[in-house]
Amino acid sequence: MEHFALWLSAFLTLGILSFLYKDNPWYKLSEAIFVGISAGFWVVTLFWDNLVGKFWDGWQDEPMLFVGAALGFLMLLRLVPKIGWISRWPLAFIVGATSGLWLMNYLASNIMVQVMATIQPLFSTGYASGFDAGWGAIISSLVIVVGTFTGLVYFFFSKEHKGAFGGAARVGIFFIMITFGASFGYTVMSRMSLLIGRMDFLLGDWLGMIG
Amino acid sequence: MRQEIPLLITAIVGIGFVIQYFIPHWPFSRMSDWFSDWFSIVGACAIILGALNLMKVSIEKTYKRKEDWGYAAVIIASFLLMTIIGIAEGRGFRNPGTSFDWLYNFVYIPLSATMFAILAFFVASASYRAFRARNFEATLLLIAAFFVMIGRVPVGHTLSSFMPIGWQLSDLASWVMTVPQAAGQRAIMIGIGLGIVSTSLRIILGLERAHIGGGK
Amino acid sequence: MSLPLAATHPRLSVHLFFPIIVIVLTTCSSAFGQSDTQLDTTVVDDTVSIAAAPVTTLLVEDGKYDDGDSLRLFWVPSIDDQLIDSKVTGYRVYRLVNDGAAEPIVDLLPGVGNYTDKNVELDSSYVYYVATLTESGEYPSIHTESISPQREWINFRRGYLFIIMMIISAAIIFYVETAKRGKKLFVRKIAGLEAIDEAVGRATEMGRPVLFIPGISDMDDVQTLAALTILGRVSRTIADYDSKIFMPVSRSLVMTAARETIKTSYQAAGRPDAYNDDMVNYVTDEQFGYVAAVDGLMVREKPATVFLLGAFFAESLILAETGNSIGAIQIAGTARPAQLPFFIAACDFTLIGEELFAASAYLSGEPRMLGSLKGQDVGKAIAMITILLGVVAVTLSEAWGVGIMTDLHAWLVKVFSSS
Amino acid sequence: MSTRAKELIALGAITLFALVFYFGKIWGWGTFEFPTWLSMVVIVLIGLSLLWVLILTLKGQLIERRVVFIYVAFAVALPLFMSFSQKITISPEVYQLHNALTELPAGSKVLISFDYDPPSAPELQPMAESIIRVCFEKDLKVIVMGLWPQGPQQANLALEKVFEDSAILAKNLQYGRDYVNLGFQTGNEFVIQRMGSSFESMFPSDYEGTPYREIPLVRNVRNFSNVDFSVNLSAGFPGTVEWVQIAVDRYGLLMGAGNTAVQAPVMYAYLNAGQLEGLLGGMSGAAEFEAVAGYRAKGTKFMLSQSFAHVVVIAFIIIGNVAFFRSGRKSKLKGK
Repeated sequence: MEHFALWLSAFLTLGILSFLYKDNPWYKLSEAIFVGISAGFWVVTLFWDNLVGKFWDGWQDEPMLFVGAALGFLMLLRLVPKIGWISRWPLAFIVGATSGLWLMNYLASNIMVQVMATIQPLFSTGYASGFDAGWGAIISSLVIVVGTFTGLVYFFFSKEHKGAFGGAARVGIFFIMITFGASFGYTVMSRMSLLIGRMDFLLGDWLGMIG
Repeated sequence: MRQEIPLLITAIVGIGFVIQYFIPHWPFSRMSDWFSDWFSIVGACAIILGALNLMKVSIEKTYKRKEDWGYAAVIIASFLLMTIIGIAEGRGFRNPGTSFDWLYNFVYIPLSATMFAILAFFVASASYRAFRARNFEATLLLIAAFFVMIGRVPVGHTLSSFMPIGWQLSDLASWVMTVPQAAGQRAIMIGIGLGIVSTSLRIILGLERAHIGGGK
Repeated sequence: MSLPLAATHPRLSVHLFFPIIVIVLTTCSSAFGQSDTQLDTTVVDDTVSIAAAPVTTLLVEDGKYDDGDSLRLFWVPSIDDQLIDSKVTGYRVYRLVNDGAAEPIVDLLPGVGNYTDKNVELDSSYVYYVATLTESGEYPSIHTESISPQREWINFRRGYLFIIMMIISAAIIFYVETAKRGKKLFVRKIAGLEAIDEAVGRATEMGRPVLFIPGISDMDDVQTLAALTILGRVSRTIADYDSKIFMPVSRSLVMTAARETIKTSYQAAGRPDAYNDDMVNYVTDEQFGYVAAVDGLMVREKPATVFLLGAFFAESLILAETGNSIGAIQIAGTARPAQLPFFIAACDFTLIGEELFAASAYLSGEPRMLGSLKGQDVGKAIAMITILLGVVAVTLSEAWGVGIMTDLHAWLVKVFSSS
Repeated sequence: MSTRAKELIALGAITLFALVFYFGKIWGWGTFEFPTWLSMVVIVLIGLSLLWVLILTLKGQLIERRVVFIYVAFAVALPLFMSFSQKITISPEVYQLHNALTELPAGSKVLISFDYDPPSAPELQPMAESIIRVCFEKDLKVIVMGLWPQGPQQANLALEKVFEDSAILAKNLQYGRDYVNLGFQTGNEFVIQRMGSSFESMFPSDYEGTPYREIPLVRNVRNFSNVDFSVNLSAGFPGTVEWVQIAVDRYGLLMGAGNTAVQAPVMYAYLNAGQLEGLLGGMSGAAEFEAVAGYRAKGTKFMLSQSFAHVVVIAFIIIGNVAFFRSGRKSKLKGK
């Protein structure tokens, strides 16, 4: 069984990799297995964790769970074409709740916290802040302020990017591009790590060529 | 009516969830907890719709012997296999040693990890083909990427070991990450925050309504 | 970054200053004759016994702005709680519920001077005391007064946040109303959005379908909602042009919502008969299973135009590169900064962050929708002014100690940390 | 020869290769390691072939995607057979996390949330292993949980790995007293929010089904205020962003994070704002942490492949750009 398991894993791994060459039956087979198995995985997981684990085990302690069950039931009415339109209600509910919830969360966490974090002294003579008043540090803090400020200018919708405003927006896009470059560099690293993990499986676990 | 009720629900629920942020008193204090529970229950019900849809499409394809119908049959078989085993295993379906766990470890994981790893190849081909210094902005992107990529691996250290401490490639990489990168990131995050506030508000006010079937 | 210092600093100060405070306080309390018998067990000379002084000035208060579910305890740590060679191994908080028996509720580390009990009920009354733990035993403090938790209706700590929210919301609503009254509002061009009609038109000419991917998040992500609002406009164009659209999705709820969206657009275009449910199909919730399937679909169906709008994770580049390899025009957008560089590299047009959320308003061309973008700009202006003001204030105050600037900075900190 | 025949030959070759080495493994061939001269030859060959690609590209012949793919495959696979030692420079945010952990008094409780699944394991698993190891060495108590369904399984794998070390094994750590795996709970960010008031409500029992109250380690842990430090290992949503927004911002939890390299740039904003106490980014973060802690584990070993891959990607960017400038910036431009 152990041999079979390893070979099966390797077969599927190579099947997916074969897509790099071109679309082919090996890939199509792996893809079909993947779609079927993973859809099944999620059906089973959601069934046991959410329906049974959350609702069935919990409704005695928390009767409000029935609201969720009711919304879920209304959702399932889609299966009855005549009254399928009722499923818009739970959808409307979810859309409303998501909007309200994230409106506040993003306002508090993204906007407020990030604005606050940008408010740092450019330089300081006091010891108390622990701030090093070297030129490098001053330049760095200036760059952060300028970058954040001009980046926001770039996103302004109600003014055309012209003149001084356009200049600021251009500086802003420079910073955004640097951000993307850094993200890209970091991502390359991450993606390569994944491939290393797979190679470690193929050459190590499967074929036993490396330690 | 079919349009007004969903809009009304969205508006009331949306405003309720904004208000709950400021009211610690029951029941407002519990609202976000409840919503998380409700959402997971609705999600679990909705996946039935999804699974039925997947089955319907695949069965149709197999039955009508459309192109590639064999693969559709494989989808049906593997879906049923995983679902039946998982439901039959009972609550402990995830425990080590179950058939579900076996399928998970030897089928699901290799497939998922390999699909993820394919990215490494695409990253390289995109680098070769698309990352061109065609203007100043693109050049900046490339330079930043270069410093981060080279500065984050030991090779970078070897290449720049003659430089004074603080000016080596790894230091430059750190500086790029913590200063200009963070600044750009912040602008993007604040912008996104405002975008979400505005979009949410449009939805709550009923200006956006297509997704609940209430177009003009 | 002054890492090690920041990490140790607070604890250091606790251990330097608390003994002094404790000495002052214990002296005061004994001077006023409030010292209680338990103080007798305190043996200050630690060579004699391992006994330790109990904590002093133990206070309990109702947790502010909560649902009556917390009580907060403060105390001054034992005088024997030292940084080096401490006899104190920790503190144990005891609780008496409704005058019942005392039971321990939590053990805390040395140096800790407060605890929030979040396991309390509204109608009960609570009495606490804190025992100092040593190797040899426990040395309890005096009991607190009996207290019952209170619930509050409004969280005043978030008052400023409320005001900021109201200002931004009011600005958005104000501009929406202004626009409704027919005032023309200018909104700059967004390149990716200008291209949508053209991209759909191209698909029509080539007789190939349009592929729309709404990201892989569920309906509880605003990015997905934004993607669906854009889908509303795009599918309207598709209905008008009589192109074909197909949309594999990875969440069942998104499938349902997307079907409603497209159906509505087709109805609005006056072609309800051209709509059918097969335009939107669920594949699987699994991220890469979904990607494997979509990749296969792309290669086999060869869409002329691909929209990648919504919340994308690692799959962004797989999708975008495959789309690129089949020569499709690609319009992408997401609010996940880590994925944007890949979209920029592999797609023809990319909506960056906030532009994704602005898209549906922009595409609608309706004045009131454009008004909401104006309102958003007010928020940005507030953020920018605050940053400038704050940086100037804190710099002047830190470097030259300008008093008014210190006050201004303190006020800004208060306002912007009210979340 | 037709394409079909070539494809079949390639397929046959792969199968043969696999069979030979698989049986080799069974017969006990052991592992392979290139001698230094061979490693050098390989490196030179890769370098020369890249030069050849450059020449081709300069001549105006863009090489095919698949050739690029082959380079990547070799750049990652071959270094796994090599054994160079390389110096690792440690970033301040890695020190910060290590310090935060090692400065905790013995007996402190550390909450580690495993918010990732097997595909991200190459990056996050080495981090998990060395973080848990540092905790055990410093006699910290470890509470493990997951917001991703597969998280707790990864945690168990990491724990198993850590216990392979005899020094740790000698400590005779006991499940339930020194470490515990609370398992997975659905609800994403809302789980964090509710843990703010009660852990037990979210984890009525642990991974093995023992009721929460019966586990000595967590019996008195009611919410975040009873946890001294936490580490979040995250590969996406829900992950560090949610932990910071809820547990750190609202409940004042002290938290360090290990992220996939992709997530990490976003986290620097939180790191600078003081919302994070240290950060490990990607495999290099893992290797750096191993270096600080004085281990030599997988993170360090994989870094050589990582370096190679980076060099190849950079080489391709440079080649692409050289060709672009040679052709007078006229080659087909893709929109911004």
